Amino acid sequence: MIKVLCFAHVAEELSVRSYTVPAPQTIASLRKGLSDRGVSGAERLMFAVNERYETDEYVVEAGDTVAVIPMVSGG
Amino acid sequence: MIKVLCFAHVAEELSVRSYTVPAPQTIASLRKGLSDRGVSGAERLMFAVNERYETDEYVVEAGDTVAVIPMVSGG
Amino acid sequence: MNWYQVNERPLEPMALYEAVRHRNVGAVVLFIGTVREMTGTKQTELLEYESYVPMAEKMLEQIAKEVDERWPGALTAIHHRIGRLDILEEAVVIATSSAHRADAYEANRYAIERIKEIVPIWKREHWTDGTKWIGDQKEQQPGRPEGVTLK
Amino acid sequence: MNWYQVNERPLEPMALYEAVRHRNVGAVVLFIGTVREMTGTKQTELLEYESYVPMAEKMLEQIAKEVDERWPGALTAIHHRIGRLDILEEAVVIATSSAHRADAYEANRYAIERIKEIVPIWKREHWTDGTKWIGDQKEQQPGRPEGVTLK
Repeated sequence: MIKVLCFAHVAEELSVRSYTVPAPQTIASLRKGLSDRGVSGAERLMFAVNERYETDEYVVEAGDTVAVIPMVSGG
Repeated sequence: MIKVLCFAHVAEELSVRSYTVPAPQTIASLRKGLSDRGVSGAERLMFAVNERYETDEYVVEAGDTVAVIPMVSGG
Repeated sequence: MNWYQVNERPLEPMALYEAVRHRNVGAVVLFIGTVREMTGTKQTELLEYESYVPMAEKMLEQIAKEVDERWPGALTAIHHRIGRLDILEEAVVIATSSAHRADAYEANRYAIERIKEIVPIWKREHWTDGTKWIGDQKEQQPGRPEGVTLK
Repeated sequence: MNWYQVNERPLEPMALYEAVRHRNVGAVVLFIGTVREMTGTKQTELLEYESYVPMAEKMLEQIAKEVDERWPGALTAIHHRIGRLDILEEAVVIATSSAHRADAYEANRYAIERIKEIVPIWKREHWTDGTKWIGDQKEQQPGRPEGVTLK
């Protein structure tokens, strides 16, 4: 399984802070899953695998933790 | 009389912190006086009259205080 | 003191200042971001920050490494606060130091811009007339953090 | 607290920080210039600063006015220390604040550059192999302070 962490507006729209999905999956497929579940602006979300940014073609394996990262707004 | 204040290398070269000269005088004439007394780099000195920068043509009157201002190096 | 820290504790700008000072530093620049009340006619009541903390702290450290590559020898310490912040409270402190002032200023500016690109921290504005999660105004390539080195 | 001050007392960066903060400030930048030991292979033992104090304080206030003209609403407080300073001691603190960070950074940088042009303060380096009054390296028009408005 892959653990997916949600933050900010994504966590609010899904009403969850984390969920799990079967492995392996590409980030593109995780993105599509979020879009299908109604997350707004899914095409602009960033993704980190084990705390490192990765792009759509990256294959997430079992045991990995994926963070869904909306546009950041620190500072 | 005009009171002339000296700082940094000018004070050291003249061995005085201040001196007086007759009024009126232009700043150009004060500059020449400093040059004649052996102050180095007199052509690059700046001058303030009553705490305000003035240029060579300015006429200093009796009772004014002139500061001789070498290139500044604060900060 | 941790040089790269994201948590709920009030920030202490002087602790970061002391961290980046040493005998061959001639210039220290501190940036302190505080919660502002008015933005145009909109009135902020408080800000709420959320973060993916372990990754955010790693990214702060990465920014310091990027600074050192661009301005060799420059030191960078960054603390970001999260949770609920009132008007006037400090949200972020960035301290940079260098032998010469130009590097310390440029490094500091670079650090805040990078925070707004790659550090997983989100701000929710609580205005008098509602709340909203804020996305940074920077133009970004969709789905990809600006300037991030991907393997 | 005086916002523009030149004297022999140790500097307190946080006092200037507190001075320029208020509810509609979002960004404060502090510049702290400290005494550095090594410059290339030259070793500094201490610095000695001298000033024409009343005029220097007026010029600091003038710089703050120039800042406000260029970055409306930005606040500037500046303290410069004089006398003998050891390695690591603070010689100057500049605090600038503004609603947005770009103004606070630019205003601060402007202030330090103007200090090096128009404020009557002189630095004498005491190296391990001698002493020298330092003239700023900036190119200046002979006998005229750069950018000073003359009537």
